[in-house]
Amino acid sequence: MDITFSAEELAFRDQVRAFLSENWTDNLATRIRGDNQEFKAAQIEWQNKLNDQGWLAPGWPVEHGGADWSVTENFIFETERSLAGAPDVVPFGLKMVAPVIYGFGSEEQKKRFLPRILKNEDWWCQGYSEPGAGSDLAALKTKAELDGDDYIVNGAKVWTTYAQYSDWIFCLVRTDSSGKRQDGITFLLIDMKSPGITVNKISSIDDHHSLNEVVFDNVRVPVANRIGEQDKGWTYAKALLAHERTSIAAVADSKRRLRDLRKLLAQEVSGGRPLSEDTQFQNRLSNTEIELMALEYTELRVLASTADGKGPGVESSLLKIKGTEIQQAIQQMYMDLAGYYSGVIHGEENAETIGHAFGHDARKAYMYGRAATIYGGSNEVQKNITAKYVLGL
Amino acid sequence: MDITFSAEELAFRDQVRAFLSENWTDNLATRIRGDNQEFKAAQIEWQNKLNDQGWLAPGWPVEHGGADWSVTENFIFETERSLAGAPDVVPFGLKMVAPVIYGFGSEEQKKRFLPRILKNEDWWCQGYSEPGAGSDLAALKTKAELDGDDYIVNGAKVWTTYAQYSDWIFCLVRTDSSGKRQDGITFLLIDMKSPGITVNKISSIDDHHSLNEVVFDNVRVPVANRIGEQDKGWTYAKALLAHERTSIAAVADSKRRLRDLRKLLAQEVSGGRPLSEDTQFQNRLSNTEIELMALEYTELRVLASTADGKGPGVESSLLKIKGTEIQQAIQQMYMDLAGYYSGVIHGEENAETIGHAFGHDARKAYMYGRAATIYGGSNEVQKNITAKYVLGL
Amino acid sequence: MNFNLSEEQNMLKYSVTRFVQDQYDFESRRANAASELGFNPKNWQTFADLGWLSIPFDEAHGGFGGGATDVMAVMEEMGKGLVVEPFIATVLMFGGLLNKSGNAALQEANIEKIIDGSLQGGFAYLERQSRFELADVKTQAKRDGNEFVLNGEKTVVSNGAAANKVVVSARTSGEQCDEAGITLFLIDTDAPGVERTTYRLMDGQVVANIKLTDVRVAADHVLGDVDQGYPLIEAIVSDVIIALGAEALGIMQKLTTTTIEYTKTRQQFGVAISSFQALQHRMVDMFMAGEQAKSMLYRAVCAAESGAEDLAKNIAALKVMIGRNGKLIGDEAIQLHGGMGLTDELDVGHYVKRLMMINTTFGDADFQQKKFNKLSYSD
Amino acid sequence: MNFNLSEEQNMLKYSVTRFVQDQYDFESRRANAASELGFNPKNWQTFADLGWLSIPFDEAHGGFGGGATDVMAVMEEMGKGLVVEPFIATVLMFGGLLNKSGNAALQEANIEKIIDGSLQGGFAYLERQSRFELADVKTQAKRDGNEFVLNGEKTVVSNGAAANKVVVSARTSGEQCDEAGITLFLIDTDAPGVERTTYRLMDGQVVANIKLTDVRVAADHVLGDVDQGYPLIEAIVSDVIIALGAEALGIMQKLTTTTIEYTKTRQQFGVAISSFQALQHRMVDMFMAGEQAKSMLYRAVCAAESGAEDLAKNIAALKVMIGRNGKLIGDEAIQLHGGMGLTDELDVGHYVKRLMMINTTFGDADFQQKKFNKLSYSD
Repeated sequence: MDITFSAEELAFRDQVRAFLSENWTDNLATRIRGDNQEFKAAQIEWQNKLNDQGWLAPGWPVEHGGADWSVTENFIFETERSLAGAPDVVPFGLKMVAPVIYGFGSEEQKKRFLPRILKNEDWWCQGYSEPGAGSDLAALKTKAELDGDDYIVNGAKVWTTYAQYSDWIFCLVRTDSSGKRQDGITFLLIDMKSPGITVNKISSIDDHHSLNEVVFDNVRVPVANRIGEQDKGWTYAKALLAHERTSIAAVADSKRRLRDLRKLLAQEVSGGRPLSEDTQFQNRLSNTEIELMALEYTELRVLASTADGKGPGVESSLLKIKGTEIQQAIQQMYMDLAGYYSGVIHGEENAETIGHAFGHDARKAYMYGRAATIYGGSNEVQKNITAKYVLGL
Repeated sequence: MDITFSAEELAFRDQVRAFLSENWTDNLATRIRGDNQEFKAAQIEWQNKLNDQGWLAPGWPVEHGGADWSVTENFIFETERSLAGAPDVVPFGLKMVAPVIYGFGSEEQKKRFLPRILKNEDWWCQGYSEPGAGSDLAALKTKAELDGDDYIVNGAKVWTTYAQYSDWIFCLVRTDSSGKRQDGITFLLIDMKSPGITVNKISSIDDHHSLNEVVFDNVRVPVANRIGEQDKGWTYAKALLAHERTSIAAVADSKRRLRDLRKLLAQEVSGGRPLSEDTQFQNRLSNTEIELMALEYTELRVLASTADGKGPGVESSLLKIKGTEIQQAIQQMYMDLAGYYSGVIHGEENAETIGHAFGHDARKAYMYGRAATIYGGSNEVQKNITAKYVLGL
Repeated sequence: MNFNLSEEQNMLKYSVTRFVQDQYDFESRRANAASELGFNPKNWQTFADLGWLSIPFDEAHGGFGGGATDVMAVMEEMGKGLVVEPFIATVLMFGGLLNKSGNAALQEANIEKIIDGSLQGGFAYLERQSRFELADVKTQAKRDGNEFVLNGEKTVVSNGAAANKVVVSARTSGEQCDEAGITLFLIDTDAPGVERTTYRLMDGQVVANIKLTDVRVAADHVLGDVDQGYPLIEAIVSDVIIALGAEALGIMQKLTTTTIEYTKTRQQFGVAISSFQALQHRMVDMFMAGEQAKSMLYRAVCAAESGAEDLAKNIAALKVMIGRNGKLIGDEAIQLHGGMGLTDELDVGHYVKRLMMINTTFGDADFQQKKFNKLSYSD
Repeated sequence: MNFNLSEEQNMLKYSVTRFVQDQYDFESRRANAASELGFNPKNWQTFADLGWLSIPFDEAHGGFGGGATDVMAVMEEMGKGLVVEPFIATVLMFGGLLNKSGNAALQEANIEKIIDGSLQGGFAYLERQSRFELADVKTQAKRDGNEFVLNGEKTVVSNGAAANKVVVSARTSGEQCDEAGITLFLIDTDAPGVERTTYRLMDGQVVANIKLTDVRVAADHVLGDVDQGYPLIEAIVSDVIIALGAEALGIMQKLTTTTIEYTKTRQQFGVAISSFQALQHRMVDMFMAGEQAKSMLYRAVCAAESGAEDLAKNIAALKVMIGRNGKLIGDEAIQLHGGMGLTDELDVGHYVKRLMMINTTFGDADFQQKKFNKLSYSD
């Protein structure tokens, strides 16, 4: 049992901290958290800084631009980044399609796509879910039919985050319906500028535009844009799911939010006394903090197991369930702290005129956060997975 | 909307209170809560007092000794009885087999059994559950085969409360296995002194002897002791289940226990301060009290619906689930209030020498109370029933 | 003992049900909420025509003379329809305060106009710092001859954009959080020195912050007695919590029904998700939470109608229960709807948002539980 | 970064596993618990022979020099076996106090005997009124020349029936609940003026109340400094909470496994109840509760091994988590076993009872959460 950092690891941590304090500026933070227009430019600016440092895609193979970090170094980086309040990279290109491309793509695909992802020249989005399919990914119906050197794609994908910004979409499409549902699925890379693609905005309860429906109407996709073999797409896609679950847990991010919440608790007042003296709030805070302290070590256990070459394993479901429950508990406290102001929508007014610093933000965070227990395989599906594969039920 | 009592109802309440204050003595209370030997004699003494007053079997038809109470009068009696800490009657004869006898039995059976039940001359127990069957009552396997004027009964019943005290047992037995599981079940009244019956004590986690296994080895039961028709027993038995669920809720009893708990809270001390000042305990107490305040009205709603002739309906499952959850929450607080002493077993010592007034009782109540969410159809089965019959799922 | 409505109450309830069915489909509701005032003035006139605006007022003032049961009957149906028109702000809060104020001249001058739909009102009791403490009042009212001069700011005033008049709580004596020394004033929102900033809440309401700069109010525009406004506030809050409880109940029932129906149609892994036992048990939990809230509402209504001694305890318990059970039901409704529950297009999110705002109004579940504890365990 | 045990620690752990497998089936355990002292002295000698009794002691005293990790490795397996022998009372509490006392003469005289199995000990820190407050001490110790004279009563002393010697906390100065002014004394249980009343707890322990009437203790039998006993108590409580955490983890794992296995064999409505999704999800909750407790235990062990600044906070968090998660797992284990879970015959109820007693030891989850809050939010 040893979780102390070595001298080298401590030096690395200092390096990360120095980088963050220099590069993660208030200006960037404001713009990234701002409205939709500002967001993309600011996010790219931030990701370019990471790339300049060689830290944009640390998990990639070194020959493609990866950093060859140990599990511990990766943990240190993610922790420091989160505690500094800096956002994760937009994962669809860097963390989701890239591993599929360098893992299963052709040499030509690697050369064509990976450098543009690394330079933030291409933005990607993910075409997995379909209307009516939800967590049951394999039920997908979007069809691709071979026509010469092209596939003709028809169907629709839904809940597609950032489709409105994206240059490319990676899609699971059905090329054969005769066998098991997991068979006959093909993994395609599709240019979003292809004729026949329509992006429809989905308005969501947080009043923020991140979700979309992407409709394919006789869209031609060159066979050259297919990953690996036809009908074998499920194999390539599946590898990503465990990773997604682990990253949705967002342990370090929750630590920062809990720290911020504690500060607010000391500032908000009821009957002339700070709410930090309120025993009910203290208990709610510590209920969550204690779960999070444990989950931090659950994550470390998963990382240690990965470092031992055993892989993240099925415990990633536990991380996802508990991690998202903690996120939502924090968002709920954030709301409750705002009291009457938790319903406020700024509109043309702002925090100053309305009279409360964070009610508007609390509401947005809360509403956006409802998705966490639903996407990436709903928490109910995670429990089914755990029951079956971990408990043998 | 009107829940105020009429002048007649208020007068009745005063009469009940007067009866209780005169007849429910400390001496009786001590003996009934005491060890197994004392219990039966004291319980009979108490039930005889009720019978002298005409209140032992208020729900029976008047011609058999019932009291013809309105739903409200019944509610008043049960509430006052519980608040006074007086026990319910032992239900197996008075509330369970009697309604079957006067509802479906022959005139001869009515004359033979009902008066002896009313005079507390016969104690009954219930033979429904079987080893391996649990909440799935219809899975019963105890067999009865006709042989002349007798059935020959073979099999075993389990979780039989007070079998060790009982003169008679009412049993569901299988007389036909060819059709649906609910068919082919017959309702028999069996003399516990019949040759071939063995009662085996089941030691339980509360160290109290209430549960037994009753084994039938070629037990002869006269056909005259069959209720109604052969193979139709399920119909007679089913009518009792909703009643059982409603009475397990024990709302008024929980009110009294919560009141007692509050007194103890003011007496127990931590760091020199009474625990009634402890906000965590206050919150736990009010969480339960608020649920109970609501459940009291849920029960009234069910009673009002019964009075309207609509019957208790499927809400009885809700009453059973919430009522038993509240009971267990109260038992848990009782334990936690006792702290270190919650594990104490008196043995040869007593509260005075051991140094704590109620640790021993808290433990027994807690352990005994674990059964409430399991028997009478487990709470899981109640949820299945509600999902199917109330929500249409 | 019965929990039945009278024939008259049933008719009243049914008139709301029919209005919601006929004139309040979800798209109309969306348009009403999105309009400038946050509601549709035409609907308001319909409310007047149907007699709803007269419910709590004495027959002497042309009212219906209704009690807690009548309010419950109406509000439960409004909850089901997610009605945004300011029935609570104008009729129950503003009108209710007038009704209880004992100020005959003000009643004479205003109640009739509330009933005919021509007067919109509000109650300005919050301030930036006050959180849920109704007695935390910094706004000052200084006596000057036959007038009072008011200075301060009230925030998040319900119906603040539309209100022609509001009742304002201000301090005439005592320290910032004292219950004594609070006085209620009736002011015109277009009086000199009154400045409104309006904004929206997530449930569709348009509210206002109201800045008061040397606003002069005649002494006969005091509701109740000077320095004695707090008991009046408490009394009206008690009434309104019953109304909010009934509205919340309507919403909870609607969310539960909607969720059950959705799971029956929604297919995953080849079957309707309503067939999954884990989800069934959670829907049973939703159902039980709603039934318990209904029982608590009935309890509070009976206590209010009979003037029970422990009314305050029942009111606090009701507010705790609609807060907690509302959260359980809202969370499950969104979760069991999956991605669809996150869309603005579906009504589920809107019902949940209203439930959340009901929870914060007059103190959330935690706050009200503290109140309950104080009433119950401080002897 | 790794969470692996060393080879030596693995061997230690395995030796306990094997002992439990070979010599500690449930019927033996039942007999051990039911015996006069509440454990089997023969097993104690086995523990000595296997070297377990030497684990926490310095090598200078013939000990193994083990740390928190070693204790964890042993206690987790003892938890799985529901071992009743007083390893915590004699070795970790009594021995641990000696170890930390700095009193070389007492160490010399006693530690060797603990290690060879000939000395049983206990720690008498509770009193009738003290509940979970370790500083609530009324027992008086008055100096009289080279001796102290003790009067008072200590209650629920673990291993109280078997202990040859106990460490007693008594007040040498200060008020009843002051942390300062508490002194620790080593006394013989057969010393004049010592009177024991023994009784059983539901987990099988035989404990004692110890009445002290003018008991004379030599001044060189003080552990640590006069008036300064409290920090020593806190230090040992911290160590023991880790041991209790590991024991609880072993029990939680055992209960979860047992429940899963039972549901696979138990048929209802024609199928194994393990196939019911609602029960599956609840077993996943049990599993997750156990895994989180394991992570918190690892966290506390790492903090203890590295002497982390926030050790106290980790210890409080661990105690909260084993209390709460233990309750969840215990409740579900009984419920999912149905009627069988209520029988004394099955081991389930016995594991649950031990978990409950672990929860109360040194303050239950609620109490420890208050401690956590104070450490975390009082700045």
